[in-house]
Amino acid sequence: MSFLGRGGQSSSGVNPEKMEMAVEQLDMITDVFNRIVSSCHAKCISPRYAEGDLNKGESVCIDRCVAKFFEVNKKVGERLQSQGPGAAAGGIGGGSAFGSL
Amino acid sequence: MSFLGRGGQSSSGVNPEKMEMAVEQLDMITDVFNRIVSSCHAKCISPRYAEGDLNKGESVCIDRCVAKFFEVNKKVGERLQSQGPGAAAGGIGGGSAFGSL
Amino acid sequence: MSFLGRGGQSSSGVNPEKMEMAVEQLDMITDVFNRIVSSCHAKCISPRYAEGDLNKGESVCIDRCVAKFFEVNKKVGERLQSQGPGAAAGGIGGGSAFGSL
Amino acid sequence: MDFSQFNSAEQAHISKVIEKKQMQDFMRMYSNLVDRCFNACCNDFTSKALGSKEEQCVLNCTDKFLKHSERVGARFAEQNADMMNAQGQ
Amino acid sequence: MDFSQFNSAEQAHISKVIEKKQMQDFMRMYSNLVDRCFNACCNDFTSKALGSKEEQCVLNCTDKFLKHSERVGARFAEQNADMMNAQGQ
Amino acid sequence: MDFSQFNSAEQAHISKVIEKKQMQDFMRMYSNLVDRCFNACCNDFTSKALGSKEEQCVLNCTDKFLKHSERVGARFAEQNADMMNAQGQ
Repeated sequence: MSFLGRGGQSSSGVNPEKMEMAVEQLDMITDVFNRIVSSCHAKCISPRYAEGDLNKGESVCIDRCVAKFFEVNKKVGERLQSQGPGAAAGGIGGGSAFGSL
Repeated sequence: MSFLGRGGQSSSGVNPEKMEMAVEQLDMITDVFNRIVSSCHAKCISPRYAEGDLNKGESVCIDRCVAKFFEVNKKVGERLQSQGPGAAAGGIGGGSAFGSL
Repeated sequence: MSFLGRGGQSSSGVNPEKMEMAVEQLDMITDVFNRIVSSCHAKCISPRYAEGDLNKGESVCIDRCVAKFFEVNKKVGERLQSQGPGAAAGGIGGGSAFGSL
Repeated sequence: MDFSQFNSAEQAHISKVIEKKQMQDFMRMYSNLVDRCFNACCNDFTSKALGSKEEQCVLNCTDKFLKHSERVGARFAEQNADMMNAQGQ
Repeated sequence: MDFSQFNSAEQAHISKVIEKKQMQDFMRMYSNLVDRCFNACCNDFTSKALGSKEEQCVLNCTDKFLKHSERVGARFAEQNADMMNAQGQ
Repeated sequence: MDFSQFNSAEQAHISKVIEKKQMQDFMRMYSNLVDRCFNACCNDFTSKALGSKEEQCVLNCTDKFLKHSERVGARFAEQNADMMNAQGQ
């Protein structure tokens, strides 16, 4: 929350709002990436760690796992939107503590 | 950490400290809510996902689970307080890395 | 990200950069501590909770577990550094989403 | 959360903060839901396309979670209210 | 954490930050403890009241975690000290 | 992430932020890797020294994770590119 004045749309200065949005987008991309690394590691890599390289099966599994994760990501997104504005607008009835304040 | 001067207790302006406390309280309520959603999902919802609705057993389980979580929350709080100032004042002997600096 | 001017190296004032680094170091120490508490609890404490005290076996296990965790922490660090600047400089090829922007 | 303790400027500020928090809360719920339903429903990686059984599982998993979360929200509000009364607030 | 590198204003500031962090650390430990003991001790939802066996389990779980955490703190400090000496700091 | 929307001052600022984020990302990956390999490889606490089998397991676990993470990064970039084209961006 910045109490500083709104940065004008100056062509030379740094626009704080634009920066904040860009950083938020970066954080979201990184978050999705880290979740895929973790989920697909659980699905594709056996914890025996007999060698340090990926074997054929693990590599193929990783490729398919990333693709499937994107599909599930899309499916869940569509389902949430189809629940009407409540869900999409960020505050499903009981979905967040704020709804119950 | 704000290096800005303390906001005076003015009746019209925004008092940063009061805001900060209110936001912290909001975060705590949301955190407890999200933990109950997660714990009671693990206890009450079977991961077979045969249908999208909650069945009778799941609904009753959720209601009791939320109640029980609040009781455990109270019990653990009382136990920590009974451990004397050390625990309550936020820094059990070895409980945090700061104790061992 | 502070848009404020750089705090000079004054001997009396508070140097924001030095503060930030000190706080980051504190957070790292606390993070490692909390991870050891959690990992060694999983390895050494049985979830039957028949009594509230640590028995002999649990105490000895905790001592060895903390020592071993530090060794693994060192081993993994050395391995990452040996992967060449890419790894050490904080941006393994595919290791972070930024690499793929 | 008693809003009367805030003057109008503060209330405007707080509701802006709540709005932003609700959005962040929703995004976090969305990401956790994808993790949860992917881990529960997708275990066969002989193909990279989502099978019809897997898709149905993901939709049920999403619906059930939303209903679960809604029911917890209702009980949560009741428990909070009981606690407030108990403390004579 | 060598405090001599800071002047008095900085030391005052740092100890205020440490105090706030300790409070946050304690709240996080408290929430994690409730999760941990609830998940370990409460598996019967035929009633919504905490049974005496469940209650005893929660108390033991809390006590044991505090003692565990204290012992880890002691070993942690020793390991850190060894590392500092090894680096000749 | 389309950088053309930023003027030069903003691009300088953003790349400084990205650099800091990459460092934080690396530290988080490092800590998670220690957790992951410790939990997978260390189960015998009859001695506090790392056995040779445990050490080999930790090294393989680290190497395999880096290669896994690298491969996910490549597929991730391709999926993102497909999505961008699909949206005609």
